[in-house]
Amino acid sequence: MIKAIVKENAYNDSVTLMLISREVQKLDGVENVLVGMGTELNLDLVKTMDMFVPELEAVTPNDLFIAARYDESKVTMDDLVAAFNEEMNKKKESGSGDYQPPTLDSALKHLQGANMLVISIPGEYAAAEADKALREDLNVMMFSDNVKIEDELRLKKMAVEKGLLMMGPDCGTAIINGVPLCFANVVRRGKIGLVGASGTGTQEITVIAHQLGEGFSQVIGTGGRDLSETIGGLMMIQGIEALMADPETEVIVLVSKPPAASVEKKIYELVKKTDKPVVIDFIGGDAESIKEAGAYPCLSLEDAARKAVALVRGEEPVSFDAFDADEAEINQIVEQAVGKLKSEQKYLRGLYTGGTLTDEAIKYLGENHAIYSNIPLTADRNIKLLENKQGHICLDLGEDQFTRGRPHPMIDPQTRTDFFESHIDETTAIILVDVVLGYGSYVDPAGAVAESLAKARARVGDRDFVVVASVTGTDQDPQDLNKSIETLENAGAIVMPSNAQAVRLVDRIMKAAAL
Amino acid sequence: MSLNDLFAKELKVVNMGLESFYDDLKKQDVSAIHVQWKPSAGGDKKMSSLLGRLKGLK
Amino acid sequence: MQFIEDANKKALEIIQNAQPTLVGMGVARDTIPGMHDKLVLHAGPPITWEKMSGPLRGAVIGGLIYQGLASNPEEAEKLAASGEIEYAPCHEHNAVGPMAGVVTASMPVFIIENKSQGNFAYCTMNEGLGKVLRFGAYEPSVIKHLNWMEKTLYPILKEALEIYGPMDIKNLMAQSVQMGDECHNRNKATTSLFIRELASSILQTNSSKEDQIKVFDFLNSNDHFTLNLSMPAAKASLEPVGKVKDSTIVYTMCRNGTEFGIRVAALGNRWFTAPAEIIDGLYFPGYSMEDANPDIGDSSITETLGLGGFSMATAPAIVQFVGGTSQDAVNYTTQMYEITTEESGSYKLPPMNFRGSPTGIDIRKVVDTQIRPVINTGIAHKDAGVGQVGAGVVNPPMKCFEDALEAYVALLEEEGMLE
Amino acid sequence: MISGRQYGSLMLAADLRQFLLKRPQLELQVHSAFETSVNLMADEELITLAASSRELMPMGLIADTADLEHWQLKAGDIVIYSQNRLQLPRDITIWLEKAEIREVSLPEAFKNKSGIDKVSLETVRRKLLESEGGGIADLAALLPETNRIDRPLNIYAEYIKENLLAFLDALRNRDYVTAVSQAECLLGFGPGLTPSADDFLTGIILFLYYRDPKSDFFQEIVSLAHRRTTVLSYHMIKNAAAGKAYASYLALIRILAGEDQGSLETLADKVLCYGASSGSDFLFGVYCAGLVLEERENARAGNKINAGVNRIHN
Repeated sequence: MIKAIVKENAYNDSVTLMLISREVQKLDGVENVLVGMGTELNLDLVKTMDMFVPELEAVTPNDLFIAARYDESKVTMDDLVAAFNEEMNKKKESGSGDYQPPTLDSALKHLQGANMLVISIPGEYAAAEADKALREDLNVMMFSDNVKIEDELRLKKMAVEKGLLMMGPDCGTAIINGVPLCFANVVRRGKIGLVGASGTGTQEITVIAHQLGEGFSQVIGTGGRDLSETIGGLMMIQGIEALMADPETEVIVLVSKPPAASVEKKIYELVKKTDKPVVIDFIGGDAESIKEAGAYPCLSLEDAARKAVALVRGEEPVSFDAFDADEAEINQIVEQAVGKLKSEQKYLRGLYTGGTLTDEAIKYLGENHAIYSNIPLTADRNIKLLENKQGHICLDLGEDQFTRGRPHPMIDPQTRTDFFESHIDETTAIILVDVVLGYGSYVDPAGAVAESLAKARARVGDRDFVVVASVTGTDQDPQDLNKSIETLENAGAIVMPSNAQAVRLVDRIMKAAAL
Repeated sequence: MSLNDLFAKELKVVNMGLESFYDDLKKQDVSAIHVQWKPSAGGDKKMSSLLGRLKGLK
Repeated sequence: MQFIEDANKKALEIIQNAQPTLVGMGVARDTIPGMHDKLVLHAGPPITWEKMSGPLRGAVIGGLIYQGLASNPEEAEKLAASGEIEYAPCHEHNAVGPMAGVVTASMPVFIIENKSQGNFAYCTMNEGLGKVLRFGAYEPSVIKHLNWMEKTLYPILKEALEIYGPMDIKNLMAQSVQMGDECHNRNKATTSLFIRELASSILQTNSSKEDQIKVFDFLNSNDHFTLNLSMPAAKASLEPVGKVKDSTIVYTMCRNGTEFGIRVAALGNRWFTAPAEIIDGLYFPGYSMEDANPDIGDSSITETLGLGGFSMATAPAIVQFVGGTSQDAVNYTTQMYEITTEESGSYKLPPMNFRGSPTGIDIRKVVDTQIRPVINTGIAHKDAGVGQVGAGVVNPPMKCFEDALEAYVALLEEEGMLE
Repeated sequence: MISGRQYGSLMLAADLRQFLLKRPQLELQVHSAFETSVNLMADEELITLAASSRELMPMGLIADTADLEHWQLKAGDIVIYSQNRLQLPRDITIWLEKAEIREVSLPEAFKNKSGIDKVSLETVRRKLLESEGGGIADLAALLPETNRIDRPLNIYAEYIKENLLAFLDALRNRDYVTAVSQAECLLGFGPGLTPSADDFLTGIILFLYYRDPKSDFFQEIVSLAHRRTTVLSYHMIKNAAAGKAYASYLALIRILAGEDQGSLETLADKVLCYGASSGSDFLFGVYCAGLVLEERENARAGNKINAGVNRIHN
């Protein structure tokens, strides 16, 4: 069967032209494909190959033609046309019919009773728009970063005065009235209220609590700078007060990097005032002062989730720093892992997309091992000090220094893909990764990791790595927790139920293999 | 007004910036609207400063 | 700043309360202020003969021949270039004209009075389609038709209007807007209503039956006849705004085939111009953008009032010109609310749940949102006299509004109104 | 008196400047629009607006923007030139005034009439054989005939083989009549918006233009191209016949002709990146021109020796 399509005056650069012919040639059942401009000689070629058909009669030199000989039983003209158009039509079709106003003012006219502005425009403009919104009594979630700290202070003061939320700048995660905003997982509604200054930390706690069967009343983000001296924890305090007053909330969870001393004090004062149990994970913060405030300190994000769940159920919270799996099983995994390693394989490679998850990993592993990072435990472990990658590395790839203008690695996996290329080699023993699901995140982060692993294995030939992963997600997330776990396990990864357990396992293996 | 008023209401979101955030909300049938945001005067510094002066700014 | 808002409120009151009324007809020479035999009025902002585009030149040539100042095109062209002829925008003589918009002293014109402000506006009678002066045609048949309009059509309509008395054009347009007209590119309803209103008066004129029949046939054959009433009606409604101090409302948008020009209340008679655009629209079979003349005509005065493109939603019949669905038309209109100040109290748009049309273009909003007014317009062939080659949607160059804004701020500075 | 989005220009081709100086007001029509370049037609001339990532073309302009897609130009759109600016639809303006004027041809023909060394030709050939343009450059395997490499040719190369070799023979023998008639059998052949054979001829013509100006049969090829191939190809060949091309194309030829030092390798690599096949097919043209000229020179040298021998005998 021979067919031809003609695109009159349909121009495309030769690169695309070649792509087309190659794409189409690939289709099963296609014997021969010719693509070109309709010049006399090109048509002669078509003729000598007995591929000339009436469709080509009227072709002119400025028309593009594609002629194909193929086996009808295997492939249809539609397939060819589809493959053809896929390459040809690069035009983006215009958006949906519903009206998209140019300004906030007019948006408020078109959406009666709007009460939340989610803003992710460039930082230099974000403050002004947030200002307008607060004046209009809208709550604000600001994903934009690079906002001046003076502006943040001014906006948050206004918000507190008016009893509004001013989440951010640089706030990526919140769940208000059950609605996940920006980067958030689909978790059931429930009795736990959370205020978080750290995005993926918040996500980790919410998904684990969900997996344990509990849910959340409100999840409020504050943005990373909220607990600094300058901002003074305005939003965290505002959030705690709201959760204290909220009838739906029975247990309050706070998560953040260690606050400025003065802010820490304010928060403890406030916490003393409520009779609702409060769980606090100031990652690596001082446990004693938390206890003094009558709150529950935590060993990890997972521990925070478990304690909150216990408290909601009226059980006495017990610290958890073990594994779900029993010791025997863990030991077996460790043994197998160690057995796998060749003598040249000496180093850990932690490639994280979530900031707080990286933080947790480094805080734990850094105690017993020399872990180099862009957010090191101690200055002498700064990644810049490590020569030609001869050491253990654990990176937060979400930092601008790595994304180089690309979207955050949770949205676009390319950055981590590149680091698999540049940082995984014969000397790599253990690969430690996080996989963050939920709205906002990439459609298939697990798949991206699996792909990178396959490539890396191909590169190093005879040997294999120990791959340890954890998935921050739920069965109701668009990407689906179980599907992601399956993808990773098929790619030969050991998938642990939490980042904390993944990190713990890595620690065991490193010790056992004396890395 | 206090935050707890918000907790009692249906969340209605105005999204400004990344359209994917808006799409996610639509998928969940959250009532939301997307702003085709442009910087004032399309980012033309001179024009936006003129506009600023008419608003009585600096 | 409050004083700006107050000024604009005043401007909008003038527009909302305007009472454009057709009070009669007369000859340009006797009615249009400053009109004389060597003066040729044209559409758009001021322009010299050298800079005029094909259709406008053609219309001037035709006008001079019609006026008897030249006996053939060559003579006319020489005269036109001689410097002996004075050119001025219709807009600077309380007049408006579609397309080339050429008015010479002997042409009959409609007289519109804005009863609420007591100001007047003038416009010639619409010639119909085909080979017509407003598209720059000047061959004998065109002049012959103009003479028929002067000798037969004019006297009958003039007399009929005297019998009928003052006709409330605002009311006429308000009705037709609910009948699918946007009063710029679609005028079928307005023209029908006009004929219905005037029929008996025409029959009462003492003129021959044949002439009366000719008049009815002509009116009936020309859907756009009342464009030449809605234009001066809009002009009369907006003109007084030009005197409102400190107001940022646009009261003129027009094109001369070379440049687009706007005028803003606070800046009085100052023109802010930029090159007129070629229109990306629906071209009649056999024509394409290569044939098009840049944007031309005073008819965008209807958009300035909030009709035309601003009321596109109400005129599904012309949605095809925007190459789209009725949803697109609704979106066009919805978008125009972003750059206007109020909704018309008189012109209500059924497809917008009877919202008033977007009224009072504010240069601050245009520059701020970068949304430019949308104008429905006919497209003239770039060569004189070929006629209309299509219709479509066009926007004024942003530059006009940016320059105006700059001048406005400068003005306030002079007046010490800005710190 | 401008509105809307505005762009500056980085470079303006000297010939385009001349063209525009003669035309204070000009209406251009978009002929074709790509991601990084837009072709405009006016007065039978093809004018190319390109993004900052691209190299300046003859009759070309480099705009100060990385991607032209957001201009949303489509074939048939009208662009107005006046007062040192281009007015695009959708209220986009490109200012020419600040553009740096660049020559797109070399000031004079090559002085050096010998000195095409086999080594550089071999380098180019190696590059050609490595690159898989998918065009007719495959034929580098067969040239020089004295050193054929047996490997399968793609459809296009296989099909055009005979004509192309015949064309080269004609050049070798300075038989320009045959050359032209053979060229007619090449024009417009092969894949690509500028079909491979056209890129090949461009390489040939450009080299000969500077190295052997006497061989002035180009104009005939140009007029053939007018009806035998695409508008873009026609103008590319027309420019070559006037000695005009991408700066890197010209630089490459200078080095190959021993007019200039510099890294042949890097330039060749750069050129190979143009289009999918265009770069390699052009380089193949240059290579063949080089071969022809080199063989001619040796032939000439050979004749001299024979002449000497004869003299002794007489």
